[in-house]
Amino acid sequence: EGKVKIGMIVTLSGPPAVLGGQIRDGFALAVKKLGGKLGGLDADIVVVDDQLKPDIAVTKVKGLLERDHVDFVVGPVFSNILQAIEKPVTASSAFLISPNAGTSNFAGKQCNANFFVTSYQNDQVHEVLGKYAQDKGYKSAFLLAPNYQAGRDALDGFKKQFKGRIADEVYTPLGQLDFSAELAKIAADKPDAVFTFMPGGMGVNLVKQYAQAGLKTIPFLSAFTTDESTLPAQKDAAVGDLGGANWAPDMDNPQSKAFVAAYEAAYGAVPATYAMQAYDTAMLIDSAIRTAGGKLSDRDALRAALKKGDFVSLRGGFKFSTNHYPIQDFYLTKVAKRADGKYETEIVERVFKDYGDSYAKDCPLK
Amino acid sequence: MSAILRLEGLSKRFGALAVSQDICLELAPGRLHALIGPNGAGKTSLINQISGALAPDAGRIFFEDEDVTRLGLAQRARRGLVRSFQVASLFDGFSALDNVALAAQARAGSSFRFFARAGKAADLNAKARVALDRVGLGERVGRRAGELSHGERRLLEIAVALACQPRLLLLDEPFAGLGVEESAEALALLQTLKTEVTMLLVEHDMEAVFALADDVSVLVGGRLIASGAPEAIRQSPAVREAYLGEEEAA
Amino acid sequence: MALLLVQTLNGLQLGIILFLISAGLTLVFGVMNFVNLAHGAQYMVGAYLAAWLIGLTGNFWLGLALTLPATLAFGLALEALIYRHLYNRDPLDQILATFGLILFIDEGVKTIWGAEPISVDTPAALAGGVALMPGLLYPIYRLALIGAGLAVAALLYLIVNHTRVGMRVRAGASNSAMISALGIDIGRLFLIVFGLGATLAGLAGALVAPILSVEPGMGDSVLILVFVVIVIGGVGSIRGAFLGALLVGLIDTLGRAFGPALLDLAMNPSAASQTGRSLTPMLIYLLMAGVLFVRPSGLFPVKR
Amino acid sequence: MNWRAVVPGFGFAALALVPLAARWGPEAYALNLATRALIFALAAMSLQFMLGCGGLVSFGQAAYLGLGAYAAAILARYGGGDLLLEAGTAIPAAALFAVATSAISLRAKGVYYIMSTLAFGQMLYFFFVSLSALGGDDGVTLDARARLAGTDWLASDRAFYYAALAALALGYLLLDRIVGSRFGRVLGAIRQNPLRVRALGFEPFRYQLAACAISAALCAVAGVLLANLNSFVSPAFMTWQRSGDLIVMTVLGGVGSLGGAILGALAYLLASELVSTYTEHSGLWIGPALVLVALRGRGLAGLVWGGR
Amino acid sequence: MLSLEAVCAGYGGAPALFGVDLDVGEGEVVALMGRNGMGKTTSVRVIFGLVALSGGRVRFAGRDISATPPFARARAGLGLAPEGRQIFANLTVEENLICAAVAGPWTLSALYKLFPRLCERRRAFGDQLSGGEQQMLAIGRALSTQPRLLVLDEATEGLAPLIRAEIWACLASLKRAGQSILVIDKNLGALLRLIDRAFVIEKGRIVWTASAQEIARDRNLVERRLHLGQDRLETPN
Ligand SMILES: Nc1ncnc2c1ncn2[C@@H]1O[C@H](COP(=O)(O)OP(=O)(O)OP(=O)(O)O)[C@@H](O)[C@H]1O
Ligand SMILES: Nc1ncnc2c1ncn2[C@@H]1O[C@H](COP(=O)(O)OP(=O)(O)OP(=O)(O)O)[C@@H](O)[C@H]1O
Ligand SMILES: [Mg+2]
Ligand SMILES: [Mg+2]
Repeated sequence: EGKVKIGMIVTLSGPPAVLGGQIRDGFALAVKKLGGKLGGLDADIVVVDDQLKPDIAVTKVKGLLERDHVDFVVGPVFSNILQAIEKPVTASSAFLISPNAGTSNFAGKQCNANFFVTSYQNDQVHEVLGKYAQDKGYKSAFLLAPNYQAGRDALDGFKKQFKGRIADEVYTPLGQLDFSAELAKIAADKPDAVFTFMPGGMGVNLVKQYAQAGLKTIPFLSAFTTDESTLPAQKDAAVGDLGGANWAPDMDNPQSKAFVAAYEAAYGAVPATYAMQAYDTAMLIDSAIRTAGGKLSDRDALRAALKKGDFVSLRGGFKFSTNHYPIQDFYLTKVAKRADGKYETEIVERVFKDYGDSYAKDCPLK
Repeated sequence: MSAILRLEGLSKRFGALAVSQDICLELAPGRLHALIGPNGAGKTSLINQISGALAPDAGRIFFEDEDVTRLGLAQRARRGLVRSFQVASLFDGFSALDNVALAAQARAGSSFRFFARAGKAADLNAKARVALDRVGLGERVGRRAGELSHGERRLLEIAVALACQPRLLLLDEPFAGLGVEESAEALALLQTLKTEVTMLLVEHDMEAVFALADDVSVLVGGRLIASGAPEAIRQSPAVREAYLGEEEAA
Repeated sequence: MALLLVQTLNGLQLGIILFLISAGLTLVFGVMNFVNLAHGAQYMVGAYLAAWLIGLTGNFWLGLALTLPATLAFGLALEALIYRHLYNRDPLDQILATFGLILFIDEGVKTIWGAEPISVDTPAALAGGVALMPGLLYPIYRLALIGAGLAVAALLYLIVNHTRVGMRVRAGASNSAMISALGIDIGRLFLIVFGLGATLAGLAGALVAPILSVEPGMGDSVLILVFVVIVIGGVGSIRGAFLGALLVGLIDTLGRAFGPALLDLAMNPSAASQTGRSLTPMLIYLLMAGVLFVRPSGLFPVKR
Repeated sequence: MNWRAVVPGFGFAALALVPLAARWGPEAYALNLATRALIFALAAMSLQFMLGCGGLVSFGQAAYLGLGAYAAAILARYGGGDLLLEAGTAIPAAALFAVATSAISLRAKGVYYIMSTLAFGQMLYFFFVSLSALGGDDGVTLDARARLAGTDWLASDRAFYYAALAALALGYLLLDRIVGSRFGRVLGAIRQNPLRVRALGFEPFRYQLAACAISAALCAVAGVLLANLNSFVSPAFMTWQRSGDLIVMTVLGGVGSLGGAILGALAYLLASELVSTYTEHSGLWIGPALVLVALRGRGLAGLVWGGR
Repeated sequence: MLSLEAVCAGYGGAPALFGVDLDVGEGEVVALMGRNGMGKTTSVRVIFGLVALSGGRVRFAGRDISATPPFARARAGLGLAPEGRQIFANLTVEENLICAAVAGPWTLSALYKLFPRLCERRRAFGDQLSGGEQQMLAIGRALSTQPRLLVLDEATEGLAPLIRAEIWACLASLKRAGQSILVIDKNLGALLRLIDRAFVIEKGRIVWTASAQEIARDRNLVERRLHLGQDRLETPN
């Protein structure tokens, strides 16, 4: 009937709301650019907040599927929400496209024909930094992460690539405010590098306190700790910190440049990878509907079209692996202060080229 | 017959303040023993120790020849050692009837009964009504305890103690707060009760004490300074000086 | 050994931060007997106002000076609109109302200032560190925080224990009808004390802003910690809150720093790191359960 | 039969009609929402029993919810996915946990009790967070909904709704009887004046311990149902915020009224869901609503049937 | 100086006072008497504004204070030693005595002189006191506000005979000094020696009053009146 319905489920309450906001905004920007249409069909977007509570997310998703009859569910931000909603969505007639969370289980044995990820497999970003530390020849590294599944996965991902000595491996309680104990340990250990995964406010605190403690002489490698969602708060304390990503706002291609400019104009903030991935997700859907000839009812055609990933990604090259996770380049990034006073991450070097994840071999999909 | 309650060298201090100093006392069954003494002498503290609300620092307590020193408040209550409180201590949200019925329930054995409606237990309610009638609160059965006047609460306190069917009843100032009329009625009630149950009475109303008591003990500064027949106590100069004053003794 | 010293210092200063946040709540909760779950939210508002005002004026001290009256005004508005009607009520009603307030304030803050964390720079005068020992650089700002914490502790101790205001509020919390019948306008007194509590919450938010990120919901996670502190110390005891905060800070910091190493000695390393991981976040709760097991009314029980 | 007994009857009858009404709308969504509301009503009611009747404000109630959910998840994983079996495992597990922890918590009174229940709840939470075998923080997915006595009746959302409703109704009848029983009277008396209760010859500790176990058992059943409703279990079910939510539902409904707890849970969850479909800023609406109810006192039950 | 005019009041839905008229003159000592539960304490609460009026007026020192909040009434010169003591359990004895104190003749040391026992227990918390000690504290606390009209609601309850005698002596000396007092007590003997006038309340109504002269003429009159039910005696005046 000339209309495509998108249900977006992201976290919009509590401290992580900023991430959900970026995804919502990035997606909306793409749709706006496409003239309010996706694949030539009028796009109708329903955004719901999962409140970071898995059981609530399930109810919300059922609402999207049954009340709003959406064709695509886009979301979520967090892995534990993904675990809860993957089954209800993929069992329905809608496709689930994750613009951020990409857990290993759905990349391997439990991969699903109706589930796509436009970001990365979670481990990859950590591997980037592990590889970098390895290549750089660091002898020892100090690892720090919050004590939950994603934190443990992060350190495992790093260690997959880094073969040097692990000076210490410290897990902190989720939501910890003060890192002086860990920082004192780092000062005492004097490692060649620190690797950490400290998303959100924890990362803001850590980065500021790291700088205040005078530790900036030790290279600070991190994932999801210093990005455009936290930089406005970290500011100078983060400048020079290294991260890993599949994209950065200074990515040198026209579509990305246009995107960053448009995003900043519309929302007054520098976009992070979340926004970029959401934008790409919209573009992916757009391309798929177009390729499938605008027929939303033909699921097989739509699936095949999605799988082709035939759109111009902000990251340049983009294609799906057999498990519907992307194969893409990964970069080492560095925090910098721009001429206009804003902060962003910038690409330093490419660490992986056309990098697919290692779980795809377990995925029965062809 | 041996004593129903025997205290051996009971001592208790609150910091520097000695509220019980080596107290030895025997209560004979079937008698009403009055305990008098100035404010802060340690009467209530003694009742607390006998009933198990307060642990003595030293000394032993025998109830019906059993050493109950180590037993808790509830265990002693189940053995029939029941007390009333100086400040009415009730279940303000319950009706007067339920307050007393709960006491009867405590007497009736296990309360780990989960299904039968307690409010419909005819036996408990009947017992409760009897107790309420005895203290003259028959008209107030349905009133919530929190809505009773001060004096009515004191009467209810006595009714609750009665419904526990004590073997030894420790009464802490039962007459306090009662009006002139009610005091007279309560006096009559205790007169008849005397024949049923042994009592230890703490009271500042000397009229009541001398009308009721078979024996009187005087506690001053945590020490028993005198014990004996009411008349002898009334005449004792030491007691007059420490407690009674001239007017009351006269 | 030097590490132990540093970690002890770290523990103490985490304790001071916790105390700063707890101080206002002990006052309102412990002295006025009012369960104010929204204290955390008021602390957050303090942090936001500080971030905003410091940004606006470009001067930390000026911003701080403006934050205090602003949080006071905010607290007084809450008092007049809501809290005043709840003083003599079931604590559960207070819980419900203040929970509702948290929802509202969290959302409101996000609507006004956005969801991104914001931060406040350390004032230039207090930036940098001092060398306490060779090789041990300690941030000056944190030393200043410790000073502020001590000052607040002393102030509160005086107010609660050595002024008639403190007595009257405690009396009013236990029997407000009686204190009125003695000629004391308990409503006004509560207003004053509540205002003080609100200001302290705001002060804590403002002082902590240069160290911690200012973000929506920052008060909620801290709230539980603060309750732990207060309960360990004994509700209503300033001394207790102070020592409770230090204890929590120390145990948490030292446990995180040395716990795993100690476990390593006791069992094989992989089992130890597994246990260590699950044990460290539990530490303060274990501490609280332990304290309450031995002293069911906290370390410094207070008459309430 | 007085009207106080009739209201719950009508209430449950109305709830029984929900699936029929849902047929006209987005059925699975409505049923999912309604079933979740019923499950939380059961959990809130179990808390009400402790809080309203026994005066024990448990701030660790979500732990029992989580225990029930994990019992279901573990059984489901090892092939024991039958609702009766799951409940039969969850109930003693939760009751045991309740008895063990309450034996310690009950030493403390008032806020101290509240906070020690929180402590144990948090310990259990962190235990499951660090338990990698069960997915840690990410949780575990259940392959399928539990069977019921060997049949697969529960596979249908509607049947599952009725199972939850039956659990709620049974729980209500059970607790209602207990509150009015001799046991319940002692429990209520302990809340008002523990010293007096001891002076009458009761040991408050035993009664309160039993109350905690009963409450935990019922809440664990809610946990089992919640796990099966979502086919998913994670430590997020047992955060302290969840325990807080349950307290809020209970107080919102009206302290002391079992029916109130049900009402509170339904109102809180449905209103949150409804408001959030219209605005992203649901806190701006739900918050003030809670404040208003609190200012008025006695909760929603007070509005509907005038007090306790 | 104090007058209740046709006062009606109650608790929630249940009325307890039905048009009570009562007055206390300057320097006068007046007793309010009646059985338990008849409304004595309710009348006191009305005077202090602790229960709401549903009808009538309360006047004090020439002003209508019916709508004045309790604290302002107390500041205007009403002092209360309440029934059931109502000691602040979380304050020490000394804090109880100074928390509401106002400058005047009843200084802390004067109060300690009146009740030496309190001085001994000055550091103890309110709820650690014995019943009688709490009662002393309640009286002392009322005096510390230097009231113009002292209201004693069963203030000698639980006091030992010796102390009770002292209290009566103290009240007598207060009376001589011109203090106005409204007293509720069951010690008829001592009471009748002290008072100028008596009111008897029954089921929320004043059913009888006796003037100073009447009491002076026949002390037993009041006592006799108190023992009789309302239905058996006509109300004079
Ligand atoms: N928990 C306590 N802590 C400290 N002192 C206490 C405590 N309980 C009682 N006291 C003190 O012990 C003394 C004895 O108190 P107790 O209540 O036994 O006196 P009493 O003889 O009953 O007096 P009264 O006739 O006035 O009721 C009093 O001085 C009281 O202040
Ligand atoms: N808080 C209350 N709530 C409801 N009813 C009450 C309350 N207090 C007293 N009443 C009722 O009001 C009536 C008068 O009580 P009041 O306390 O004035 O009596 P009183 O004359 O002072 O008696 P007493 O000599 O026993 O102190 C009584 O019937 C009593 O049950
Ligand atoms: Mg006594
Ligand atoms: Mg009275």
